[in-house]
Amino acid sequence: MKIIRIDKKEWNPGLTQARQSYRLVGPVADEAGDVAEFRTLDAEQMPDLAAADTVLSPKAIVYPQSEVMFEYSTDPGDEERNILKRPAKAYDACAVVGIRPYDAAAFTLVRKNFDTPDYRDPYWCDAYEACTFVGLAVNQPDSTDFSTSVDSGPFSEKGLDVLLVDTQDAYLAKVLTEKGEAFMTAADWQTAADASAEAAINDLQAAAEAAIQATVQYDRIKDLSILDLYNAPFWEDVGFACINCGTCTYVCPTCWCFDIQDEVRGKIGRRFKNWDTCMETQFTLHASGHNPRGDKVMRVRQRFMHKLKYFLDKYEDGLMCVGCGRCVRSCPVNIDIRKVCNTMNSYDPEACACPV
Amino acid sequence: MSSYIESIRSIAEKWLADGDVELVIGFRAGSMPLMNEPCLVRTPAGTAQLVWDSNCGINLANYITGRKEKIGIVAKGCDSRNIVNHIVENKISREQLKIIGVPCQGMIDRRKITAMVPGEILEVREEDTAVIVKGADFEETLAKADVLQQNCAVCIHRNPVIYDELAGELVAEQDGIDRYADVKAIEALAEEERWDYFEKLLAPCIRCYACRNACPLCYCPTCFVDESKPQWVGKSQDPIDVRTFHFLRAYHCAGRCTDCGACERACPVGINMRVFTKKLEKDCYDAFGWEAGLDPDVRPPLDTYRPGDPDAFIK
Amino acid sequence: MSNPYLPYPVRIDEVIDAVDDKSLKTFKFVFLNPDDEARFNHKAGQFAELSIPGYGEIPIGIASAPTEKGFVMFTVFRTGKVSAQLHSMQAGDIMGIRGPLGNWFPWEQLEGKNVVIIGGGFAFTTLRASIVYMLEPENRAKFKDIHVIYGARRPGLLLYRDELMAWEARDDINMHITVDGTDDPDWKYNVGFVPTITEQKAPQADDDTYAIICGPPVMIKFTQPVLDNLGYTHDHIIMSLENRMKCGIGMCGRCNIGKELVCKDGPVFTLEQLNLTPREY
Amino acid sequence: MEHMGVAPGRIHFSWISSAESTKFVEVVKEVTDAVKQLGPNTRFRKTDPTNSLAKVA
Repeated sequence: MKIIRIDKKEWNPGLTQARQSYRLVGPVADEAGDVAEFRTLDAEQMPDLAAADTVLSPKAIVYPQSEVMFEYSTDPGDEERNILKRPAKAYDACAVVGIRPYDAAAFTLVRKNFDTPDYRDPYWCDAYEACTFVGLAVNQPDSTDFSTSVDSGPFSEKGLDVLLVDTQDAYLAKVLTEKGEAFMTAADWQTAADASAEAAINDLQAAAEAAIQATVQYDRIKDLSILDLYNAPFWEDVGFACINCGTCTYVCPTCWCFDIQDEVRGKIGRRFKNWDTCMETQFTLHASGHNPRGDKVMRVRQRFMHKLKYFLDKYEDGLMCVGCGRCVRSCPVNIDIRKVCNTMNSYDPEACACPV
Repeated sequence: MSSYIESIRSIAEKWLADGDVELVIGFRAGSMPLMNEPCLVRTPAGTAQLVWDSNCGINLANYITGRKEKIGIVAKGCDSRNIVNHIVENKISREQLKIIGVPCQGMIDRRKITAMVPGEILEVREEDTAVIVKGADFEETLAKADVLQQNCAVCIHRNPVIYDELAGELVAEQDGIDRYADVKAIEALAEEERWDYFEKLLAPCIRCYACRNACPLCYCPTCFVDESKPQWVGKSQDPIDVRTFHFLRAYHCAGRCTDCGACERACPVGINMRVFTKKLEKDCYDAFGWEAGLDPDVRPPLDTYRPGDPDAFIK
Repeated sequence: MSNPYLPYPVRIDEVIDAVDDKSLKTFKFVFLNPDDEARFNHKAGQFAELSIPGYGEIPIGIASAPTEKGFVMFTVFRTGKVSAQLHSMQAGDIMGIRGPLGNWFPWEQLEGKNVVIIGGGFAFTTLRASIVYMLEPENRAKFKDIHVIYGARRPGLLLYRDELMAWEARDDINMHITVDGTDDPDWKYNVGFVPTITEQKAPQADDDTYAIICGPPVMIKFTQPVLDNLGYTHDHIIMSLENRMKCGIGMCGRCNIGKELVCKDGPVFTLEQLNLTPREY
Repeated sequence: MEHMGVAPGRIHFSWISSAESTKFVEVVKEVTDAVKQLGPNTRFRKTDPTNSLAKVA
């Protein structure tokens, strides 16, 4: 694999060069400096890599919180009335610069949901396929980061096209795919790093991985039955504090649930796909008034079971979690997925039926 | 603080052991600094997990809604006022509750304190009027007064207004503070500036409804934003729909809000939506001399009529 | 691959009051583009999303059989925002249908077997599709005895009454129509709840007999022990579930029961499968 | 509403009994006149669909 050295002096000129063939997306801090987010950069704007740890995951790049699926006329005089059409949208090449490795890994998990042998969600897939992911390795992981125990990590290459490693005066770029190669060419970053680069990256990686103290175990979860875990006595304790806001699901890079809503303004109607959350009562409410997950503890259980058990069983490819720690940091009542995962993993249905 | 913890545990333990209550709602230590987790304890032994410090900002009155059991609950000043609200609004009876009152000296604003230090906070220690925070490569001593949630800084009801037992001595209430300086600053703006102010304020909103769900007043079985017949508010991210949610929610809190700050604290993107509710709180105070949640036996102004009520706005 | 969220445009061809209290209407739709009908090509037991621009979509079981050509038919209970709007629409109006979605009753497995259909209330739609499909001359020989136990609260609430009566008159299907109660002196069929009638009329279980059940939760709850008593094993009891749905294609995440998605892995499950999943329906 | 920046002239409160039809007419006229004078509202309006109907299916 090729390692390119990008001197920091070449950074901005390279991005400016790349703009000719890519729409650039990167982290941007707001004026107050605390709610950074990934968005399309303005013409002269450079990604603020110091703000790469965003409150919200960058999933909105591919999957906006609110997206128009169809437009239609509701004008009684229009021949095309009530005929739905997908709005024209150009899915031109987009480079996501500074995305964290776990967030790129998250897209590969979410893809299992939107790109299936039976159906392909064209909105998600078209946007995803247009992206080149130029990731930035995490040199100093946050204390809530547990990515190394869930098949990701601060230097994980999963889902990335290029991995940038910040070495103070330069970025060392591991070029991982052809898409990555094309982006490096477009930015005109061609200087091969010298022989010491690989060792330098390995050292930083080892230090970052060692700095991650938080871990989860899930080796036993796959052998426990769905019903045993579902009926386990610990859910009331896990879910008590939950206020059923959707924060954990909205900040999460791997939560993909959505709602479909129609809105009409004047004589033009639009059908939207909006992020939804399994924490919300309405999420499963039947028109009859019956609600299969009517109780908040059931909804908390659904979220954790989906991420840590159903997904695991369905795809046999790990958890639906990349360990970014966002839900841990953002939960207003401190419900901690790491604790829940470990509780599930250590559950022994034979041993004890007593509440924790 | 540690004496508070001991009293809370021993009162809760006794109530559970004597069968005075079936469960106790309190806080247990969080999994990270500056956070505690609301918890429910059903056994005397379980009370050992109860804690108290300046990171108990969540309003526990939120957790009594709809419960049928005899409840013991830990309550600081604002929690107790919201419990009074629940009693006034016939959501629960006083007899169903036993309250451990906790005189409060304000809760720490996690967002604010995080922004004051150079790195991630890994350890926090509280002393009387100081908070000592440690990170991987720094240690700083901050004055507690500088890191309080803004609503705590202007709070004049730190002591619980109802309780069965106290976890500590009552504290002196703050006086001589301007509680509505922030509202007045907005009032002073021109109409257009006010519009822009709120537009900017709400721009990061992701409509997760954490503010609503953390609010002990927001107990409606179906919130107006979730209604589909009729649908009052659109569900996309249109800024007008976002604003409609926020200002209508504030109206629903008029004459009820205790400015406990739960909404602002819960917000993942740091919106201070209290500027909506505080305006109404101020108006209620100016027009009716009313402060919510002080007395379970007094009806609130919006469900009583007095001949002298101001009516200049009616033409 | 085409856009799975894009409905086929259809015209409402006919609207029929399905019961006597106007709570249910039957809609026949015709595809605006004739090729779409061939693409739709459903199997009995599947559902589709009825899509009304400006209002939204609702998942409804397909009531017409695949063997009925030239239209697709749905019977819809008026309950939410979309169904209320649908009830106010008329022949000639344009809307959309997205589907067919989900799985279907296991027709290949049912060949050469006895089929006992048990339905209640307005959950009879895909069962109607199934009966019409099985009674089709080219199909009837593929199945052994067919029993149908169908009940409603009173005679006026039975769906597809004319067809029920016509089936009563045939000798290649055993009909057991019932109502919870009636004061109609001319009512010549059964009176009693579906579980009771099942107990009296359903054949004893054997390896060659399958039961298909659709109905309100309370009916299912009390019918299941009856089938147990008659010896039906849980892999011979086939059920069709309902859950709140949006996408209908397994993506939006709300209709799951455990790891199964009702919209894509279902709606048809055997009781044996359901025994392994949380009862979140 | 005014605090939030909606123009004051756009919000009116009145107490009209079901018997006071003349007052109702007067107030409605007064309100509509006042609002017309202010011209089209620019704030608190949802954005119109930006794209004209697209031709891509």
